[in-house]
Amino acid sequence: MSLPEVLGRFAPDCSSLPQTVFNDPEVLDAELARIFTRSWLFLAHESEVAVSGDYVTRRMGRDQVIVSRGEDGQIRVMRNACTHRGTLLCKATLGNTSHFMCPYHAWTFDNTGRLRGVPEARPAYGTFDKSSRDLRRARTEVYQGLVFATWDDDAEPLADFLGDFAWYLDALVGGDGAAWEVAGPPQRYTIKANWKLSCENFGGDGYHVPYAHRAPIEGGLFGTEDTGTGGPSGRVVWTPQGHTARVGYHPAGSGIPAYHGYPDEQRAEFAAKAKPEVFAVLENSDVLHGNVFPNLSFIQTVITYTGDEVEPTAFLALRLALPISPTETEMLNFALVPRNAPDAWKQKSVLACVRTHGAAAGLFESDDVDNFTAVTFTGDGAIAARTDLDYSMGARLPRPEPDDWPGPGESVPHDHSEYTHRAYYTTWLRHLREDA
Amino acid sequence: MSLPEVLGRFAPDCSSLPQTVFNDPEVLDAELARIFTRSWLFLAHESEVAVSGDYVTRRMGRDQVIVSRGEDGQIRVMRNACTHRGTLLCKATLGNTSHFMCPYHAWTFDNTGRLRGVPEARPAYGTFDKSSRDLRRARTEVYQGLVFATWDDDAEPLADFLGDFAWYLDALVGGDGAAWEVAGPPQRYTIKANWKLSCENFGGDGYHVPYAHRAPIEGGLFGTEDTGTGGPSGRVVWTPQGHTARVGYHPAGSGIPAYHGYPDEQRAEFAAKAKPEVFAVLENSDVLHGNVFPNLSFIQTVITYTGDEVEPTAFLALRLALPISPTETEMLNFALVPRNAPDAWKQKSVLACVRTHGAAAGLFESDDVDNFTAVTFTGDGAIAARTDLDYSMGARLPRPEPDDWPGPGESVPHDHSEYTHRAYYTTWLRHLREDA
Amino acid sequence: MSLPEVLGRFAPDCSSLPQTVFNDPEVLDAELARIFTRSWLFLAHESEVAVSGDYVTRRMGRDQVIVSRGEDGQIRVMRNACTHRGTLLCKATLGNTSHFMCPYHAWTFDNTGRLRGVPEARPAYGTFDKSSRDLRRARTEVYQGLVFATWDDDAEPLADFLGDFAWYLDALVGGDGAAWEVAGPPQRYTIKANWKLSCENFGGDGYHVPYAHRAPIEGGLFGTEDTGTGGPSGRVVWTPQGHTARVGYHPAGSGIPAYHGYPDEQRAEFAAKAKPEVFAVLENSDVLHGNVFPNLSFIQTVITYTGDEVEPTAFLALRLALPISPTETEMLNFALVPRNAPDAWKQKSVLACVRTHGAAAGLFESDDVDNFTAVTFTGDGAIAARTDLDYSMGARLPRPEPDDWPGPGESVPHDHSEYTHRAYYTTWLRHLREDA
Amino acid sequence: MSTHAAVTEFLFEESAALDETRYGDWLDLLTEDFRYEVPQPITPQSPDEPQYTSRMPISSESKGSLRMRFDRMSSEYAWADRPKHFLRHFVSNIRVRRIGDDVWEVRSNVLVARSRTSEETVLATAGRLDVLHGNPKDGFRLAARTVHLDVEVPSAAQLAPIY
Amino acid sequence: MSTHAAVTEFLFEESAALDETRYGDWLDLLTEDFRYEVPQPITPQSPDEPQYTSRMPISSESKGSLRMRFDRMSSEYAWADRPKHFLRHFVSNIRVRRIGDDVWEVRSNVLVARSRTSEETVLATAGRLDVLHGNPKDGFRLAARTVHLDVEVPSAAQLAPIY
Amino acid sequence: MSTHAAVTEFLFEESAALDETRYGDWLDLLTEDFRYEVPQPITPQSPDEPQYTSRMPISSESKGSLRMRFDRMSSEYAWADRPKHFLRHFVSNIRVRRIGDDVWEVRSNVLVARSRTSEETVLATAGRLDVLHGNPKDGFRLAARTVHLDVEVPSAAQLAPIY
Ligand code: FES
Ligand code: FES
Ligand code: FES
Ligand SMILES: [Fe+3]
Ligand SMILES: [Fe+3]
Ligand SMILES: [Fe+3]
Repeated sequence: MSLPEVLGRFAPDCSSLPQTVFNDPEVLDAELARIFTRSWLFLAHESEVAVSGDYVTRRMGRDQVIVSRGEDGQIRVMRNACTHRGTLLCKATLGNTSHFMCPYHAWTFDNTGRLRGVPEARPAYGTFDKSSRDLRRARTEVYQGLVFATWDDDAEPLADFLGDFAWYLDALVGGDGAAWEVAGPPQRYTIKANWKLSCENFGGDGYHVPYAHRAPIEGGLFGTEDTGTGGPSGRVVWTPQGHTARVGYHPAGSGIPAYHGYPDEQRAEFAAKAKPEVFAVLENSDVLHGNVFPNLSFIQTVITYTGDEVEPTAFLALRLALPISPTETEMLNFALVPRNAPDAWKQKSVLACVRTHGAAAGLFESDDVDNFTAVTFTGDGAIAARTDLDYSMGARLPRPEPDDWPGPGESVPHDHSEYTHRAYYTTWLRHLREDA
Repeated sequence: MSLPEVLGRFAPDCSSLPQTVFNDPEVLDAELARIFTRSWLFLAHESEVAVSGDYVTRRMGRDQVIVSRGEDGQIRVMRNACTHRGTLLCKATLGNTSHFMCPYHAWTFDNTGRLRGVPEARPAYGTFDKSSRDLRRARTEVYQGLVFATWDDDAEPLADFLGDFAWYLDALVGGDGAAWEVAGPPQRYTIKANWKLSCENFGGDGYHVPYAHRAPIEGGLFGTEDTGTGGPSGRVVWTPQGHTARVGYHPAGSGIPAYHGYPDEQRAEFAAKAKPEVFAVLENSDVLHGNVFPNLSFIQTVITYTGDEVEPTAFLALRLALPISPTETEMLNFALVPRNAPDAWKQKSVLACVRTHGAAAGLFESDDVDNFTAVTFTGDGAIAARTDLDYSMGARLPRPEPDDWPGPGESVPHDHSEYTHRAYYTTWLRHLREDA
Repeated sequence: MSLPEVLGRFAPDCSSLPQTVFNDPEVLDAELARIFTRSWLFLAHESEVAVSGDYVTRRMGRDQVIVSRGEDGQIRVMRNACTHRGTLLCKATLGNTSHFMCPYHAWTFDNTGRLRGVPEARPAYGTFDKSSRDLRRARTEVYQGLVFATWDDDAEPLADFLGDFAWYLDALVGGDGAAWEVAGPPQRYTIKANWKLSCENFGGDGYHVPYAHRAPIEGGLFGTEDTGTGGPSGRVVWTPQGHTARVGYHPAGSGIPAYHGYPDEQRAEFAAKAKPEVFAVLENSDVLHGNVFPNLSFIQTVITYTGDEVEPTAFLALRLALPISPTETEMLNFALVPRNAPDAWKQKSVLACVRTHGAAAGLFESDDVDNFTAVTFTGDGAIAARTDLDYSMGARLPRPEPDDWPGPGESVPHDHSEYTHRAYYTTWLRHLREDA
Repeated sequence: MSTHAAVTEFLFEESAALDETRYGDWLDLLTEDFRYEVPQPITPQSPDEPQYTSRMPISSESKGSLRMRFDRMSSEYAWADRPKHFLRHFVSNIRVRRIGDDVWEVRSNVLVARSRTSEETVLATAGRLDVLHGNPKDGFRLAARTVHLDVEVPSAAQLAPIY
Repeated sequence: MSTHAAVTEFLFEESAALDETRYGDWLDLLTEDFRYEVPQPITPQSPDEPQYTSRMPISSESKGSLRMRFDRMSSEYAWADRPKHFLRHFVSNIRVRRIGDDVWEVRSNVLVARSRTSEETVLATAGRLDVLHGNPKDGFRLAARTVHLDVEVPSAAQLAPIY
Repeated sequence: MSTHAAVTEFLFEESAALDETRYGDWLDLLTEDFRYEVPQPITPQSPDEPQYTSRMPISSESKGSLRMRFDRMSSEYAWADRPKHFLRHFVSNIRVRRIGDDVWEVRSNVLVARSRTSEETVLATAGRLDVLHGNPKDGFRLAARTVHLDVEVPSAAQLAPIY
């Protein structure tokens, strides 16, 4: 099937879409060319490059880049490839340096990407315009500690790209991105699944929680007290840029405060900084998770029990899904902790994250990965290539009337629905239909 | 080379064909789309799903399916993929169940493929037409215990697809498919060879036997008595549907009865059921093997010696060749034994099969696989891509006059010839030339 | 990007070229079809098939071939694939045989590629024109002991293909190719890099030596005496056929004789055979390396110290780069030694070669392979696919006036430049632009 | 029996309990305060810096959390662990050092082979640093295990087993 | 020498005989009624059901059938076995249990590496359940071997060796 | 301690020195005239001809050349060896034979796992033929090692380690 045929199979409202978007190499090529070179992409947390000279090596799509903090304190993202003949400049995962020297002919770039040294420049090249050979830089902006970059010089500013969704990122970090730091370098691992399957799931999909995660829930991961009426009571949110989120709720009046599971001092700090609407939204919530288009997922929730003490502990995790091939994805898991929380608490939060939502989290996450893999697996085949999947949940019901829920963007209290999936693919489709 | 160019290289009578049909990914894509979605494909032996609820998981081409016997006793074949968002439903190789529950959102299908349970169907979806989301079923028919299915609702009935070749399947099972059962779940293994190379070989190719298998034959696998004049005395058979077979013969008057190597009681049962022409065809035969287009091969022969006692023992094996890539194939080996034969005999038959024609049969089969691999191996290259192979054996000789051999279909007593190869590829070419 | 778009990105003088030539599968397909089926390709050294019946199995591009010396003493190159149905004929790396028997149906070819035996030819085929089924042979010619072949019957003679570059091959072997032999069967190994990266480097690239190889040079590999003014003093050479070379020089008057590092007797022999201009060119040289278009590289140099005694020892190595995929290459390393040199010296020469320029040469070669891999690695990505690399070194400087350096071909004393790279890709581009 | 032989026997039995999914038997081989940690492998700039960080480890488990995980596996809804996979440990290069009274530091290299349904076998290798309590006469208990994976970006299949 | 050490030595020598294609030596290490079986791996629905079935095994060999196979290899027409391939066994996690007078049940884990001509090395892993007759003083004979492959759909290259 | 046990311990410590990049420690385990050779694997026509040739070996090193190589690694410009890679040896099937006074021929099978930065782990297998000098009481020194790779066309990653 050609790419136009694939795109032509989408239902207008994305309530149905061809399974082959998870398997077709031509689709991935188009995604890399039309999304990953134009969208703002998440790269790193500011705290990973805390001081001048700090750097981490990452990918944007499949392009190798360096995220580096220059002597001027500014964070930049640049291709990790020498502008002479393309050699990978930096092979380390992370480090601190003022300069990167190419191992082939020793061209040397400073950590802002500027070409500083060309051995024998004059005799070898004659007049040599060094500035024409700076590392290719991606436009870089930081929001609430999250470092984004785009290759597209004509892209809208990051603030516009995030739009109303910025409010939810604010909510995530208690209004103060600078208060957070990564617990450590991110976990990295590969899964045999298309990259979008994790993103669409993180952006909503409350429907899978009671079924896919039935075993650990019954095991007491979220506690054993029955907090009430039962039934899905969350809310899904989306914006025109394709950003999606879900807030899960305990029954009204459960008395669970916003930022439950964080140390009390921390909650007080958040209260001082965050807007009242944020508190209204987060009160009685048990989870906030979502996906910044295209591939940055996040989750903040409270884990009560993982086999040791019963003690509600919050964690905040970021999840980056980097395509390797249509059927293989590299995942990066970042745990964020409040910089000023006690070390012992930080460790507990990391433990809660690692045991339930980490790379090797046998207690929860493994069932999700198993599903992403199982969808990708069935996509191989001639009949599979002509099969459409069903993303219609909620599409045939009347859209709930607007209510006074204070979060921005579009949202409905239809927790178990596929509104967010459709919003995600509507944006995806818009990008894919743009010419290369 | 484009697909039309590849097809254009075939000699009109298929006496020469481009080697690239064994290596070109575009050719495999076309095969999957034009053959594997339209032909009747072998799936399983009826005895593998003997009672209601029994199932095995298999592939049709590269599509995942479940072969299941419903509570109504009927065998059905259906996609092993949830109709919601595509998750693999059943990961086991075999089992018995009334329902398949999807691990992602717990949609539940009964073993006829009917969607029975959708959690929260009403609140989540509103009016939900469950029947529109039954598992995609393939048309299924059984012939002599062999379960076939096709994705093409407009396909001719299985009987028409088999045509005259049904007679040879009857002969294979002594006229009574129900008398047979699989010895156990099939052997499965992969070979680095194109899937057609095994099929074309099984459908005839008596020419390779004395040379490729010289070592085991000299070792006494088929006995050590010289049964006569020597020289090839078999017969090759084909039908317009591309089905092909070969009957090998001892010299006339060798006094070898039909179904030699089976227990006497068994032979008596066959005699009671099978047509006299079958006996005329099988008398003095030492082997009956063939291939049901596109990819079900079979062989029935007698092994005399594999290192233990000298004792002629028959076996009947089915061989399914499932493409993984142009150059890799999954093989399934089934051993069929008469249900009522003594257990000790069954074991000997399995032993004869496993040691000579099994996945790890160092005594015979390994030389075939080695050749299939070696052909595929030389197909990689720019000169290889422009090379034609020679399938002309017998094509330049006058076709022998029809004789009174009682088997149906077209056949010639030109044992060492490539009539069957040409018949196979003539059908193959007809399918490949049909539009997608 | 389509192939014409890729080719369209080249600067007219090849001073800039798209990085994707190292990663694009379509580019490799075109290379195989347009270069590797038309150019003269190096196969083996004459001494590998020293006597009648000797053979080695090799590849031309990705096509399997046998290089064999017939009973008539002539060396021939032929496809290693049966002309019946394509089976690989010979699986050994090397050996001696008069005939190759196909394992499938026992067709037998003599070591000139002539089909000699077809079992049952008459009854199976009728009139059978054996000569129409000889192995496909490639035109074969030998120059100075180097065996070349081409699939193109219309190709110019080898002498014309080598042109002025033959002079440098003469220089390499002291004017007498017959005086040399391979030390043993070549080393073989694979690298995760495009095949051209090794070739372009060997054909010049003096610029990388002091930087990529700084550690071993500082370790004393080439000795520790300072031989003078420093600064690059080599010369790069190229011919219109895309052949390229570099001669590195000690400062004038260093008193280093031609063929330094060979036994004195050997140098005397060379002096008797080689032209005076060769001596003029090689005097005071420390290295002669280059690349015969497309993929035969060579190097002759002197190693002073590898951890044992300090003792200048010369070696001559050939390096063949065989594409496996755009990003993987098989390398063959041949060490040539003067046939009549003392065994002890031969071993020292091999040691010098193996430790510095061998498959596992941790002291020198590993840094080159690391760079070739690192260039290929950064080529994966959507931005990478639109990136051009800089091969302009020397292109913006006035070309030095012709001088009296006696070597033929075009050459400039601009040691650290990319003249040779541009010459290589200019020829490459001419071939790629020819129709398939 | 020498300590080395006894420790070797203990480690082989311990691996067999995992490979044969005898999780109860396996838990019985652990001390109550058992700690299992898989630090995150990284490639630092300088060879003098460590290749592993525990700030955000790949795994950090206690006897309690492992028991919870095993309990889960007996559930019909343990999707990722059902159906059963093929698992096998290859333990070699065992080096034993006494670090206290009846306390032993045991280093070993482990290769783990895992396959699920019709998937190819996935191999993974790691170094293990164990602390054992006990002695050849009374038997041993595993008090701690740290696993140094030999790969920076493992596959999910390589992360699934306990090493 | 302890029984464990003697059994270990026996198994290493036995593997070496296979790796070095000393088939006569290898056959001499077997009892006359030696049985070699590789059951078919399957993935059953329930974790309580067995992962292997012997109804139609992958291999079922006797000393006689193996001798026939080795004899064949000495033929010039043993196409699949010529030219020689590279083969190496890695035997580890050896566990010995006495099950009768001079009769031992020996479990081991085995990784087999195989390569032919210019092919990449193919690795395969399995558990082995051996029955040995004998004792350290008189030596051992291998009376039975069952091989549990760690993969449901092995490649032909993985099936070629004797484990 | 038996000779076999002592040799085993020696080989495990020796591997650990390589895996942990303690090159000085490793060199101390070698005799002054130590020879390390990796012959070129080939596939000869006949099974009676050798599968390895030393005429142009893959590697041929002395203690001096290895010291030079290790010295180089401490340079900032040892591009191929920086940053540090992950490396692990799995030594098994150790067979010891006395061939002289305090001289031992030791055969072992070795699997080496190597990974660099974000690359997948590359495995390689080989047989080793070592000559050891010494005895359990005074300790051993490695006097020679020959490595028989199990693959004719290894990858560069498989050739990088010392086996
Ligand atoms: S490629 Fe970087 S300096 Fe030449
Ligand atoms: S994918 Fe099967 S229930 Fe949702
Ligand atoms: S393929 Fe070679 S003889 Fe038939
Ligand atoms: Fe989930
Ligand atoms: Fe056959
Ligand atoms: Fe170099």
